[in-house]
Amino acid sequence: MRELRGNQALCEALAQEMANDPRVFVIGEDVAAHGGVYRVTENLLEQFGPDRVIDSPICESALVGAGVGAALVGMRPVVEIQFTDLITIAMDQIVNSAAKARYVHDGAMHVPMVVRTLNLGKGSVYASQALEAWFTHVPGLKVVMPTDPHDAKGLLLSAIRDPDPVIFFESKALYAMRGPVPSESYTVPFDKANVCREGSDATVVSWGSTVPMAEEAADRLTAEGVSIEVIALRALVPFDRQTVVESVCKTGRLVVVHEAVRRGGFGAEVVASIADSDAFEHLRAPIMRVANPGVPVPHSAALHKFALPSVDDLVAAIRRTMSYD
Amino acid sequence: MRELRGNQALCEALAQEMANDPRVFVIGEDVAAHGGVYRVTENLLEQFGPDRVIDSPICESALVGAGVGAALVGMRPVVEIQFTDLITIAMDQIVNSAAKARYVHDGAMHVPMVVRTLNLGKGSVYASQALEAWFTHVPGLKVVMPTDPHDAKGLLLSAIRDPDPVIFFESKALYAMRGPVPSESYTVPFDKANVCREGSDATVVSWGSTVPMAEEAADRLTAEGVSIEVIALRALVPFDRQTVVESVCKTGRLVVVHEAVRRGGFGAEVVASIADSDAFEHLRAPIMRVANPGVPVPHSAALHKFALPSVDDLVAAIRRTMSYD
Amino acid sequence: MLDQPAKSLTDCDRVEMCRLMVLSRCFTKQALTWHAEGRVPQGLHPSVGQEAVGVGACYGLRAGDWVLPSLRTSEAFWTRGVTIRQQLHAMCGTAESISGGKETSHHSGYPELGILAGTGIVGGSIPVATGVAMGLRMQGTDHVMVCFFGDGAANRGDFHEALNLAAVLKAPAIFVCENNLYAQTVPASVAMTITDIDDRAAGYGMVGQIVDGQDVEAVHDATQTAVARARCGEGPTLLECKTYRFMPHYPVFDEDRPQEERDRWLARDPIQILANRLQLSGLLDEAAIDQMAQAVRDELDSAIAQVEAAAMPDPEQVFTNIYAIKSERMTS
Amino acid sequence: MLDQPAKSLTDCDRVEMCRLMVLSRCFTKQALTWHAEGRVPQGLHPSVGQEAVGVGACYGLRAGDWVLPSLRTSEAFWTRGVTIRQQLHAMCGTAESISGGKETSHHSGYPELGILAGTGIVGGSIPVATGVAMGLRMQGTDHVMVCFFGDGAANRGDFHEALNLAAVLKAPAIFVCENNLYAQTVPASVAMTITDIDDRAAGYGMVGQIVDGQDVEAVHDATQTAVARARCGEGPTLLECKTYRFMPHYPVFDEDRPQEERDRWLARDPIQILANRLQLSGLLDEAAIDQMAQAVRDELDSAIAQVEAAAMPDPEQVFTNIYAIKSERMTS
Ligand SMILES: Cc1ncc(C[n+]2csc(CCOP(=O)(O)OP(=O)(O)O)c2C)c(N)n1
Ligand SMILES: Cc1ncc(C[n+]2csc(CCOP(=O)(O)OP(=O)(O)O)c2C)c(N)n1
Ligand SMILES: [Mg+2]
Ligand SMILES: [Mg+2]
Repeated sequence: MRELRGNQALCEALAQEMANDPRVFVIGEDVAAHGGVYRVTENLLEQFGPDRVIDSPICESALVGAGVGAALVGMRPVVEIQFTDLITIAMDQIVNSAAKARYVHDGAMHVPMVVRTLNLGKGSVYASQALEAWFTHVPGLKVVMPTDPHDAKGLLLSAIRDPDPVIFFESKALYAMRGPVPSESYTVPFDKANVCREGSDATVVSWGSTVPMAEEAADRLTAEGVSIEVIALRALVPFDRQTVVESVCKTGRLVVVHEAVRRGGFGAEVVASIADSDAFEHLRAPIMRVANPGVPVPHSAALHKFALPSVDDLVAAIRRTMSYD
Repeated sequence: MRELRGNQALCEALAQEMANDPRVFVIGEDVAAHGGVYRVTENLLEQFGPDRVIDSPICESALVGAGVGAALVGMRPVVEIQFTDLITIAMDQIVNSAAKARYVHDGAMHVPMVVRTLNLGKGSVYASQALEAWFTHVPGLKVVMPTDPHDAKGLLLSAIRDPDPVIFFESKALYAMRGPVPSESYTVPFDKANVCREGSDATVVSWGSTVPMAEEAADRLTAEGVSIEVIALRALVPFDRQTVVESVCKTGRLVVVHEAVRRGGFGAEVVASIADSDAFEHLRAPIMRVANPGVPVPHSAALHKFALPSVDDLVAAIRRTMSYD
Repeated sequence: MLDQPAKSLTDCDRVEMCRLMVLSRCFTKQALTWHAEGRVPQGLHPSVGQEAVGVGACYGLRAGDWVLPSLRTSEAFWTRGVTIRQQLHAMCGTAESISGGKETSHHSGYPELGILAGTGIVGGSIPVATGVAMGLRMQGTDHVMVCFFGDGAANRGDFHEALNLAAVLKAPAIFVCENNLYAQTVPASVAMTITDIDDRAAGYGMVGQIVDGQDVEAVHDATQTAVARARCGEGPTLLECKTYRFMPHYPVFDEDRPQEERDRWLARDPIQILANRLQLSGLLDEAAIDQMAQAVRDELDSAIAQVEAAAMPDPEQVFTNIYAIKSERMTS
Repeated sequence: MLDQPAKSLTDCDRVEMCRLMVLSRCFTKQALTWHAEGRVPQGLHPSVGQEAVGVGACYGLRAGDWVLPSLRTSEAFWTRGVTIRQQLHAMCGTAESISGGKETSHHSGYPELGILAGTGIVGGSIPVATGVAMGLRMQGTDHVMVCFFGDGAANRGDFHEALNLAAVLKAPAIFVCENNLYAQTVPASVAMTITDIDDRAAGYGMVGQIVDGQDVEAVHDATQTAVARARCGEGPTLLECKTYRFMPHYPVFDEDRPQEERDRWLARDPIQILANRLQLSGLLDEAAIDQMAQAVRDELDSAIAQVEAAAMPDPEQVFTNIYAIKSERMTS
């Protein structure tokens, strides 16, 4: 099958859905004439014109608020926030205006909006935060985090068609990753985690850009005769708890890996949802988390690797869990 | 000992520290002439004048940002955000400007600022959120949540004297609660949880306004011969993990209760930190969480009680954990 | 540049606007009394003294237009046709409330009447209004959005971002600032160094206008001029309506405002101003106004009886309409 | 109202300002080359073409005054005395970098030189600047805060909230807007309908002034007038410096700006403008300017050698200075 990079797959999803549904439009900084800092909106302006591909002032709060308003009257806005650190500006509009509109209108109005943003990793203090956990804590929002080009396209199409607000986290790793992408329009559902590989000794749960790490760790450990089941969550909300529970019932061991800070990360939610599940009695080892240990991601290359979880960290955690029986 | 209500205890802490340290000042909406919507800043204007007790425009983002700036040059701002739902406006300033200033200046500058706000509960959709979990996910911030007037005063004094930014969550229940408060100035450290009562069958971890619920549940179960250890966290960051681990090693059972939404709440972090601790092998039952089940807090009295955790819910969860052995 | 005069008001319109203001005031006063007595659980942010703004700005809007009231603009609800009973249901959180008990009256939306629910975050509705207007324009309609907010909200970042965005998008929005000189207890003179929020319009290259907010006809005419401009693609307008809140911000607030200021504004009661004019024109006498008020009180009495007898929402309702599909997976 | 004239510049000052602009330009061009070659890991947001703003506004500030540069105001660093070596250390993230490798050069602070680190959030520094100014005033000093930001930042809510707050607090802040007509690739003419950001000052009751940002002496004089006002308690000023970025926003950006516009602005090179004046006054000839540039290049060469030989920070540094006390409890 034809291969695309992640940013191209996302761009194709936008273009196809804009062609398919006149209600869809794109708004954000540098998205129109420039085609997006990471080329995710490349050529959309040429194809769909300035009424549907809009370069905006720098105003993240108003951008999201305007997305909510347009969605309420029947449009399907796709709002770009250039990177996750900036979503801090738009929290009120996301948490109060977007997430609660269906509820306060008791279903008579809803907000079919997508907020696309970029969990950067390896940037610097203000361009490397991974804040997906915050949004999982807010009823009314869905939280999606694709790993590869195929899912990126299918999940973005699902997100745009979704009747509720979706926070859609992309990554630089995704933009650069090449992979097979069907050329037609297709959707990938949020609520089915991807069991990337099956295994029997331990379960690793990952999402976004830590999925390739999990696979590499699994490769390494397979060589040592340890069989790892790798689960990639496509969405954190809805969270495919069932798949994780079933896996842990089988393996008895769980390690969760994410790029975000460990304390208060969604990894804690995954752990907690297993600690209160049928899998509890099957647990043979403490549940481990591998994540940012609680530091801002610093500029110096000599330092930033210590802020982010590595394959080595993950392998060490899996070995630790295997030391119990 | 003399009794005060929580809001009076907080007010006394502010007055004493303003008298003690000329760098301390208070800024927020309605805090000066009016003395605060909940009278936490009552009479401070009269005592300390308009340069140190400042009524501000409605501008939560700039308020926190200005607090950061003043703190950087040596002041000790106490910024009031009228309720937690509004802190969504100030996230950039809290997460980027406040939390990371010490780091990017490599310790040469720091932000001794307190942001006081109100986790409301039982208000309505936009005035009832409990968002403490978000802040625990951000390195650089401390997160404090007093339960009773005694701790409120001592923790607020610790917070003002703390060299780092502290997010200080108050509650309506705290404001209304009466309790003994020493009249002199004293501090309560953040990092020692309060073991409100000792017990041997199960541990309940609570904070803020769920502590009285935990005590009531413990009372009820004691009558049935079940012995509950109730731990009240005074701060979520720093989190007194050791006290919880030791307790669970003893009891083998853990229930965590909070008012915030369960998914992504700090309860998950408590569970996860136990699931990866020495207490793991002592666990005799799945770990339960009792919390908002994932809904906005609605207006109607007929509904909002179902959005918030109750003593009944907590008792049921403890019974459930006791059913394992 | 369009110079089409505002649709002029007939005598009937003027009497109807008077009735709407009377309705609003009577409702507010009665509902506050019932709240104080514990009969109605929700308090109100009383708009007494400010009735001309919401009535004047909403009167004459068309089906398909949208309004976004502030937490104080109860007149937007009356003028667009919400009934006394509906708002009482909302206040009491009954099963028949428009939101099924989920929201208070002031944060309720009535989509069929073109009313969106605002959030409790002061200023937060302004970007949403910009987006609604942008959406209406994208859809090729000539509908408009009228958004209400206070002087306090005009100091919020969202005001700035949203007005600028609306200006560049030529969004058909009318931003109606109800400058009642206070944000809760903080005087506008403490919260800004300017007297006229209108001074900010120029910073967005936006048409701005100061309007006598006590004169419902002036508010109506200014709004209609702005609406006409918006309908034909000439973009948004900022209308600053100078007004005054005759009562405290909310029942629990005790407020201490200068007597001279109060007296000056109490002398400019918007209902009285219009009523005087209508009396001079021989359209209405005092008895007619009393009758209007009496009709409201009668409706209130019958409505409260119905509302008090109404069922409360089923507990299950707390879990509905969080997402399109109610799902275990979403709430756990 | 104070009308104290700005401290006038001596010939020495004018030559020194020229040198600072030359330093800034040479540094930027060399560092970008090294970045392209992979020798320096960090890119720069080049200020080439805009040097007069940062130099003019910072020149003549006193010890105890603070500046908060934007991500492009590298001149603030040079003018306040940061060395080439220091900024190269910061770019390369060595152990000797002022932040211990934690931050890039543009987000570094040099507290002893009165420079605060800005965040990467456009506009986010403006409220912080208001707070610094407020703090300086509370402490009874006559120090001031000079805050830099772009035209794009002027559309952020934080600009609005912070300028309004500064105005009501009479904070001794000078808000220097570097209007270079673009925010990344988006022209200011797309992002706002006004031409002059100065139009917004009136909305805060603040003194505003448009300044020729290509004329370092004009920037200096306007700033000093604002500084003098701020020092004696007369409050903040908004200075809009009209300028132009001669290079793309950041190395990875390919930009397509109108040739006519580029030509017009390239003809107004701030270094050339001052150099011409100095030549006319006989203070400087072309050779002298070449010498200035050569001195910078020499310093760059010796500095890069030192920086490349410098140790990288110890991994432990990633965990330091998150909190006052490094504690297991805090990072787990
Ligand atoms: C962002 C925000 N800050 C504070 C509050 C608390 N609050 C509710 S109403 C109000 C005053 C609003 O004043 P204004 O905008 O002038 O409207 P008015 O009430 O006078 O009609 C405040 C501060 C809030 N709801 N939202
Ligand atoms: C709030 C925010 N939005 C977007 C960005 C991405 N970004 C970085 S620089 C920039 C342009 C800033 O333009 P301007 O304020 O005019 O300053 P200039 O770069 O022209 O000096 C943008 C959009 C950001 N860092 N912060
Ligand atoms: Mg007001
Ligand atoms: Mg610019």
